[in-house]
Order: sequence, then structure tokens, then C-alpha cells
Amino acid sequence: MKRYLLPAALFLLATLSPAMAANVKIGLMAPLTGAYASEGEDMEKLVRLLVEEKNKAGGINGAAVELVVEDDGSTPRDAGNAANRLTAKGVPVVIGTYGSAITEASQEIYAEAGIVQIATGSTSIRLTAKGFARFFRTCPRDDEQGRVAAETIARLGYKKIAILHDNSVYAKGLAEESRDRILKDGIAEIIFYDALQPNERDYSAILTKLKGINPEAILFTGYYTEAGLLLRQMAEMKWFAPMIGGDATNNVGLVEIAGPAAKGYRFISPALPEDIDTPQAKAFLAAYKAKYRSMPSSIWPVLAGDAFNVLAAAIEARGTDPEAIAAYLHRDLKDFDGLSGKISFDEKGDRVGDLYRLYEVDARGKFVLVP
Amino acid sequence: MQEFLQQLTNGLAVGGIYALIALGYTMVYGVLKLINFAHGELFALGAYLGFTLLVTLGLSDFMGGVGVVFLLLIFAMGLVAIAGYFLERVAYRPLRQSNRLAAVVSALGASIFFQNAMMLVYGTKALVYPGGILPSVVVSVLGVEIPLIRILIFASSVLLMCLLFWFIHHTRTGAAVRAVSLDQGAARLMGINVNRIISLIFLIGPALGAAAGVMVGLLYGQIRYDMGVGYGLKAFTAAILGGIGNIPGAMAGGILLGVIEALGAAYISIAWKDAIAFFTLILILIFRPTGLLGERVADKV
Amino acid sequence: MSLLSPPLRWLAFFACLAATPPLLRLFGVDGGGAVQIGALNDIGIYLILALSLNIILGYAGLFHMGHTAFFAVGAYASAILNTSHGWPILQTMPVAGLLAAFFALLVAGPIIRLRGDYLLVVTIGVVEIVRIVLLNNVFDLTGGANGISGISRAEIFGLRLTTPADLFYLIWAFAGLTVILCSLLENSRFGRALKYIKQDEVAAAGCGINISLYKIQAFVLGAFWAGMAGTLLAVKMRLVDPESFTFSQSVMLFAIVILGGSGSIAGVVLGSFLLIGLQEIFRDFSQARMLAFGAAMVIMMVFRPQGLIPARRRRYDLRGLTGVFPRALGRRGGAEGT
Amino acid sequence: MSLLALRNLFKTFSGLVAVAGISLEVEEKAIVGLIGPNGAGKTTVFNLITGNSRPDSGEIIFDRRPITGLPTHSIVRLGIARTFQNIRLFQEMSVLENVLSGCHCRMRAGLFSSLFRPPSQRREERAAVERAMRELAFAGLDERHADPAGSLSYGNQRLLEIARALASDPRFLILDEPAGGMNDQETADLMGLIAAIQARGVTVLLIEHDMNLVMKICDKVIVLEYGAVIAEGTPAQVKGNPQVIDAYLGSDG
Repeated sequence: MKRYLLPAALFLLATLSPAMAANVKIGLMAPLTGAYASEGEDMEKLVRLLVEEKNKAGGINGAAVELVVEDDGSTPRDAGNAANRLTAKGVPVVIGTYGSAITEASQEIYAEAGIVQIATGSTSIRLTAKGFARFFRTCPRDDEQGRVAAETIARLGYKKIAILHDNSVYAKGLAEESRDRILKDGIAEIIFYDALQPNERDYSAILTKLKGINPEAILFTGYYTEAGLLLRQMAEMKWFAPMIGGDATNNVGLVEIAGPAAKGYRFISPALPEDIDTPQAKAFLAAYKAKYRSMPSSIWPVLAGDAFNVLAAAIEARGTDPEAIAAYLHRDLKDFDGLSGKISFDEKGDRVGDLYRLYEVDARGKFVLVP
Repeated sequence: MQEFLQQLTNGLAVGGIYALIALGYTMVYGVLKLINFAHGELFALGAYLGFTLLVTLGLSDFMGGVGVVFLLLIFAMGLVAIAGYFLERVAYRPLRQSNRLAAVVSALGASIFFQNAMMLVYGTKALVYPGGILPSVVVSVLGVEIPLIRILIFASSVLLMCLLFWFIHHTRTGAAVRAVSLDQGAARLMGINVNRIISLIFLIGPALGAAAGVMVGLLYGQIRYDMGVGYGLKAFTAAILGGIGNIPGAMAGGILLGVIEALGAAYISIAWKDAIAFFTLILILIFRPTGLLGERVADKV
Repeated sequence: MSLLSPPLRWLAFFACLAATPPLLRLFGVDGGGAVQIGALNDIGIYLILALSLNIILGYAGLFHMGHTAFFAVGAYASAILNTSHGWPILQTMPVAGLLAAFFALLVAGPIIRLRGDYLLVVTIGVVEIVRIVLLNNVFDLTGGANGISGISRAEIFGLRLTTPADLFYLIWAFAGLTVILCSLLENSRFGRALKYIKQDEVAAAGCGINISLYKIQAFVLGAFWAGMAGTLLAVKMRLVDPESFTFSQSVMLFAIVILGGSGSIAGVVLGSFLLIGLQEIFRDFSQARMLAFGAAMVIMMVFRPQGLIPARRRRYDLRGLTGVFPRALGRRGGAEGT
Repeated sequence: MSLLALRNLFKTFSGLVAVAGISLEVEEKAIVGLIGPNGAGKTTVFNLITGNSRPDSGEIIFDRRPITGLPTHSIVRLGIARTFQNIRLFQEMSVLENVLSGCHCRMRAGLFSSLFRPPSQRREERAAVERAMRELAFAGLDERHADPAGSLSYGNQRLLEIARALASDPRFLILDEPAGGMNDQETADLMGLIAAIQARGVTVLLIEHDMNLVMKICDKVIVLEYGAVIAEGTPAQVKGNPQVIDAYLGSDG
């Protein structure tokens, strides 16, 4: 008989505890495993810190915030399961996720459950073209980034360029946007347009091919790992063509991989954490560095933090009814002082305001804002 | 013509690494008729151990150049050989008598286990080998510029292969290995301790994989816990291409696969690189059902 | 064990399954058990796929580790027909199966003569090529890395299937049908022919079995079923993309058949529940989830190399056939050794 | 009238001449023995007849129809069945299912009828099981029908192979060293069985090293050496033939 006492007691405790404190559940769907695991880890660390600070300051309208985290595994299939789990746990709002295809796999599930979803790194245009009333994103869209890329190439005066993507949802979208904008405005001649295979290592064949074509500049719209490898292997081959990247190459990992070859590499990206001049951003990032002894490796975790901030503001104003929260975000939230600058959403849920800046990697491997 | 030669050398460097890993598959298959699906992960483990030796133990501070590479290879190969030994003892020896597919599934389980163990220990972020271990000098041969590091790596791959070929074909233990691969029962009757030979195979095979791992780390810098899957699949394809179980076959298959990929990327399309490699494999196997150098398997009636 | 004859045992099994969704809701499991039902739906689709692979790998003994290629062909066929030609999704199922079967015919023809491990690597090559074809958006059909989304809801007799519980009954009805057809197949001339080929090809040819024809038929039938399972995936996910059809999924199906019991329907069912279920159960280990899963695979294989429920020899109904025929030789009863 | 005729058959295996211009005939309902020292090409001739390997040149005529180059499964359907020198049974399947495999070419149920099971398919199955049990009884193995083939004794496995071959209702049965590994009692039983097979109207061609068996049971004996026929005739004629003795005992000259 004694043997059954302990499990029985535990069971009772488990069923009783949630009933007591009616706290505010906020869902976080992030890639804790799989290809984008490094972005996911920083996302969770940053949002948890924000939750701790919010709870220390008395929570939202007196109720403690409970962060419910689910791993989307960087794949559409796992994202579907993660979304089902979050909806089952009855979260009114969800922050996430980073990859475009992965967010897309969860949109339908959250829309059906009427949950407000704020994507943090999915820049594919399609996500806000399907009319989901409660879908928002704190990251900009590919077409805006395409426009900025085209303008940058025009400003730097390159006439013959090569465009390289990696066939992923994000990279291909950005490559197409940039190409269409460059051709429409007659900015330059595109002498190479193809995709490399992601998570490879040897890109010597592609670089040799590009060397033969000898473009004035290469626009690479893929992720930072491949960008780093391309730069490193170009240096190895003692052949250099100026390279410009999209916002997914904004990660310190690029400098680690490329080493000295990263010098002179330019990329387009929303403002970096260090360059955010808002006071609350500086304070928060100092707290982040104190707790985790390192800065977030890119802007994406910061945009996840902003998603939390706008949701907290909406819940404080309208309570936890998703319908009211969505309405608040659409109409009442204007120029909200977020970590990544002013935040407001248009009717489709996209973020308003130009966010993109041009960055360059300096000799010491630091990302420097190009005026 | 210039670009063709350049692409050829690109292919050779990649092919050297595929060949080195393929040797691990071929040796294990030759003796046990088992596809060691966990071999790709042992390759990745070699890369990670190389990183640990270089960075955490600070090997790179006080020694430079070829001395470091030699030490790295020895340590990484030694440690991964031990991992290979335990892999065989735990996951394969109990299944030696049962049907072959049971061992294949056990290998798949071991591969998933190793991969995730590395993820937990080393984290999900890609780690990068410190630069500057080997001088980044470009040597121009016949007008083709080849980075020195690629030549070094190709040369050491070929060296290790020749060493292995000499060991298998010109030493007593090598003869024992060949005997066991032909017929375990007969070999046992001849007084060969089959278990010891198989353990030896699981020391050498994984060690070669580890060597390739260190080389990939030095050449490309960036290593991830799941890189074993891609390289493992390619090397396994190369081993089959050359005729599984046949050491020169693994060398030929690996180098051929590297060249096919490079030329396919250069002259057909970079997005279809892997598809071209696999398509070529299927074509070759249709006309040579046991690989390029594999023996004709006539079924004795 | 023989309390219930096999058909009754299966009936009981499916009855319990059918009762699960209402029971989950009854016990007030949070979210009406949507997560548990979602997991069961996953297991159901994998079971259908594993049973179709069992025809090729389990019965015919062909080393096939590229079954996801046929699954992908079916899923994409359904997605394309649904999104750009407006077909109701469930109507696309037969076409998805036929296209996958045709693709199998195309692929199996030249490679059927290959032996064991060479066939294995070719099938792996096929699944990698299919994934790259899907990724590179060939003929602008497959939608590249985005895949194809916006697949419409399934409808049966005017009833729209929206909740996971609706999908549950659709998927498990199909799984039940698959179990029935596989057992009919297993105990028929066709099934026996495949088993003879698996044991000894030369002897099978010596009994008048057209080896290549039967191997290709096994491949085509397995692919047809996997293609239809592709439609179910399209119905469940409402989005198909290249990353859902990877080599590691083929590996999982291969492991389910071998671990569960090659050539045994009950074994494959248990294998599906175990291998897919374990991944869900270990979920609360989060990052260590797959570590435990890999170790579990090795341990299970080491302790049950013949599979958890190995295939049993079929017992024939010999009423009125024993002891009635003339003997040319005396009775050879005992197993006297020579 | 000869049921089977080989005309000038040639077969080389990468240089080694296994069959050098063999011509022979097997009369219907006869028992013909094919003997000769090891390596004389006996099993190769069998493999050529059953389509397991293809002749370089020459013709194989069965029941006045050329069957050279046909695939094995078509040859079996025409009525030629065989056993193998080293036993090739389906070890893990039941004795009954082993014999059922012989019935395979006499049945028609394809994939669809296997699934939807029309009455014709059910009748066909029952008839096949009945035939298999009949052949098992004929070979005396009917009580072992449920045991796995691998559990039978060596001699019984030989008999099971014969039962399996008979299940395909052949007109021509090829036995490849049926008495190999059998003791005297089993060999005697085998003779009885072969006689019974002949009584059923089946023509038998057998390779055998047990001269006692060959001389007692064969109507005609053909002697092969180095891939060529060196003698042919009744057992008595062949026994006295000096060339045959040389071939076997080696000439001392």
C-alpha cells in the first residue's frame, strides 16, 4: 500500500496547482532544434528575460505572465504539431516563428483557433497576402528588402551583377524581388541568377564559375552560414568580388566562419541591437548581456522581444480576448517604442516604416552602419 | 580549358574527403556485409574532437603549421576509433547472427543517437575552426590556382588510402582481414580470432572517418552536429559506386563522385548538383550492377 | 493468445481506437485531446506508409529505403490538382496513387535486377533526386522551397473535415482498409509468390515464378498505396513542401517495418505506434528527445532482432485433406537424422 | 518419339568450355541417367535446359518446340520441373507452402483476384492446397505439412524438393543428384519413388553418382566427359564400354 502513496499524492498536486493562479499565458513557437536552432535559442532566452522583468514589475494588470514554449523543429511538419500543442494549451496569443515556410505551416491552425500570431523573422510576402485577420509580424517584408537592395546596388554603381539564392522560401523570394526591381528600374544587368544548395560546405565550383563570368558584384540572398563559407572560399581562391547580402546574413556567425575574409562584406538588415538608440533598448540589452554574458547574435531575437512587448501592451489595454488584442494592434498601437524602434502595423498585419539599413563588416569584424 | 582544370581540382579535393569516408563504409561492409549508417556521425565526431583539441585545449596557441595537423589527426583518429569500438560492441556484435536488416536498423539508431549526443554536448550553433592553422597560400600549377590547403588534404587522403591498402594487402593481419571478409567460418577454422579482427576494422574505419572530419574542419572551418548525414550519404554512395567492399573501389568512387559534382555544378547547374551525382550513380549501377570495380556476382545455382 | 481469431482481434483493436477521440473529450483532456489525436493522426499516416513499404520490403524482401519518393509524388499530385485545377482534395486520391504507381514503374524497371545493398543505395538516390526536383520547382509546378499551400479542406458526403478528430476517422478508416487488403494479399498466391522470392530467387524461378514481374508489381502496388497516403498528408497539413519528404523519413519507415516485424502486419502496426509514438512521448525531454529515441532503437533491435511481432507461418485449412491420398513411400513421420 | 532433344549445344564460361557440342535425346516416359566424372558438364546441361543459363549456340527442343533462350518461368510452365544439386527449399516456410510454390505456374489468380477474391480464386486456392497435399502424401511427407522445411532431415528435404517439382504437374522431371547424402534405406525408397513417378507418365532425367541406383532404374544412360557425350545406351551396354571405364578410373596407359 505504501508504494502507491507517493505517486497518488503527486497526481493530486498536479491536477490542483493550475487552478489557483489565473495567470496570462503567452505562447512562444521557436526553432529549438533543426537548421535554425541557434536563432531559436536566442529568441527563447530574450523573451524569457522580458517575461521575468515584466513579472518582477507586477505582471500584466497584476496577473503573472506564463511563457508557454514549443519547439517548431525548423520544419513545417513539427511546426504543425507545435501549433496544435499551443492551441490545445489555450494560449490567446503566440510569438513565432523565424522561418517563413515554418510560420506558414502554422498560420492556418492559429487562424482557426482565433489566436493572435506575431511572426518574428518570416519575411516572405505571401504570409500577409492570405487575409489572416490576426496575423502580424514585427519583421519587414521581402519586397521592401528587395527595394532597398536594388537601391543599394544603384547607389554603389554596380552595372553587371550576379544574384545567388539557396532555393529556400526566404532567399528565393528576396532574390526574385530584387531581380524584378533591378530589371524594372534598369539599374544593372543580371549576368548570373541561380541557386546553390544550402548546408553544403564546398562552393569552390560555383565560385570558379562566377570567376569566369567576372561580375562587378554578387548579391547573395541566403543565410549567414553559406555567406561566410562563400567569403572564406573566395579568399582561399585569392579572387575577390564585392558581395552584398540580405538580412539573414546579419549574424556574428558570418564573421566567425569567414574570418578576415569578412572584411568589406555588406548586408542589408533592420537596425542591430547595439545600434538601436532607444533608451529602453540600451537598458534591456545591458540586462541581457549581464544574464547571458553575450549579446543576441542577430536582430531576430530582438524582434521576438518586440512581439512580446506589443502583445503585453495590447493585453494590458484590452485583456486576453484575441479579438480585442488584434483590433488594438491594428488600430490603436501607433509608433510603439519597441526594442527595434517605432512599431505600428498596417491593416494586413505587416510592420510599417522603413527599417532597413546598410551595414558593412569592418577590419575588426564588427558590423558598422554605412551612412 | 582553364576553368575546366580548376573545376577538376575542386572536384579532386572534395573527392579525396568522400573517398576517405567511403573507405570506412567499404571496410566495415567488406568484413561484415553491414552498412554502418553511423559512420557519417563518427566523421562529424572527428571534426568536433579536432575542434575541442584545437580550441578548448588550446593546442593551436603554441604550435602552428603541419605539426598541429599531425597531432590533431592522431588524437581525433584515436578517440573516434575507441567510439567505433564501443559502437560495434554495443550495437552490432549482438546482432552478428541475426538477419542483416536488424543490424542496419541498429546502425540507424546509433546514428540518431550520436548525432543528438553531439548536439547536446556542442550545442546547435555551428562551431568554427580557428583560422591560420595552415598557411592560406595559393599554388599555381599549369596556370590553375589551387589553394595549398586543398593539395595538402588531397595528398593526406591519398597517403592514408595507400597506407590502408598496404596494410590490407601486404601484412599478416591484413591477410586475416581479407580472410574474415571472404568467409568468417573458414577464417575461424584457420585459427583467426574473428572478433578481434572485426574490432580492428571498427578501429580503422572510424579512424579514417575522423581524419576526414578534421580535414573538413581545417578546410571549411564551419562544423555542425548534423553534417555527418550529408557527407555520410555521399561517401556511402561513393563506396557503392566503386564497388562496395573493395578498397581501390572506394578510392575511385569517392574521387569520381567529387569530380562529377564539381563538373555537374559547373557545366549543368549548381542547383541540380546532388541530383546529377545520384543520377550518375544509378546509371552506372544499371550497367555495372556491382559498381565500377566490384566483382561480377553470378548466383551459383 | 487464441482467445479471439485474428479478424476479431483486429476488430477489437480498431474499435478501441475509434473510441479514443470521444473518450479524450469525455475526460476533459485539455484542448479536447487535440494534441493526442494529432499524434495518432501522424501515426496513422505512417502506418499506411509502413504497410505499403511492407509489401516491398517485408513480403518481397527488396531493400527499399526510398519509399518517401512515392509518398511525395502522391502528395504533390494531389496538391497540384487541388490548388491549380480545383479538384476536391479527396477526389485526387486515386490519381495520386496512379501517378506514384507510374513513377514506380518508371523507376523500378531498370533497377529491379540490382542485388541487396546496391538496390538500397539506388532507392536512397531516388528519394534525394525527388526532393531536389521538388525544391527546384521544375516546370514551375512544385512551388520550389515554398511548396504548395492553401490546399482546401476535405469533404465527404458534404461534411467538411476540419478538426483533428474528423481527420482521425478519415485516416484510421483508410488504415483499417490497408490492414484488411494487406492481410488478403499476404494469404494469396500473389503474397506467397513474393515470399518465395524473398527466401530464394533461384528456387522461386524454378517453380515458374516470373521474378522481375512480381518484384515490379510489388513496387507498383506499394507505390500506389504510398501515393494515396500522400493525399492524406495533403489533407492533414494543407501544405506540402520538400522538407516534409526527406531521406530521414524513409529511414523511419524502413525502421518501423524491420523493428516491428518484417512481413508481419501486427508487427508493422506496433512498430508505427512505437517509433512515432516514442518521438511524441519523449517530447518533454525536448532537445534530448531524439537521443533517447536513437538509443531506444538500438536497444529494441538488439533484444528483438527478428522484430517485435515476427511474421508467423500461415496455418491452412486442411479439413478432409489429411490421410486421404495414396502414398508411394511409407510414412516419413519422425525427423530421423541421416 | 523423343520428348526432349538437345542439338549441338555449346556453352563456355569465360574461356572454360563447359559444354562442347552435346546432342542427346530423351524418349517420353523413359528414365534417363546422365553420368560422368565431376566437371563433365552435367549440371551445366541441366541449367541450359531449365533456362538458368543460356547456351552460346545449339538448340533445345521440347515436345517438338524450340525452347532455347526462354526464361526459366516459361520453361517450367511448358512442363519441365527440376530439383537442385544443393537443396534450395524455402527454409522458413511450411512444408505445405514449399510444395504450394510448385502449383504457382498452374494457377491464374493475379493481383486483383488475390485482393477481391472472386469464387474462381477461392476454388483455385483450394485445388492447389489439395494438389499439394496429394504430392506430399505421394512423397510420404503429408504429416509434416505444418513444420518449417528447414526442420526436415536431409533425406526428407530431398523428397520435399521432388514433391515440389511434381506439384507443377510436369511432363519432364530433372533430378540433380537426388540420392546425394542419402543412406541405403533412403536410396532404396528413392528408387521406389522414381519408379512411381515414371508410372505417372512423367519422363525423368537424372544426374547421379550412385551407380547402383543408376544401373538399376535407368532405361538409358548417357555418359559425359569434358563437356561431350562419350557413350550412350542401356545400363548394361554402358557398363562394359572401355571408354567409360577409362573416364571413371583413369587410363593407366
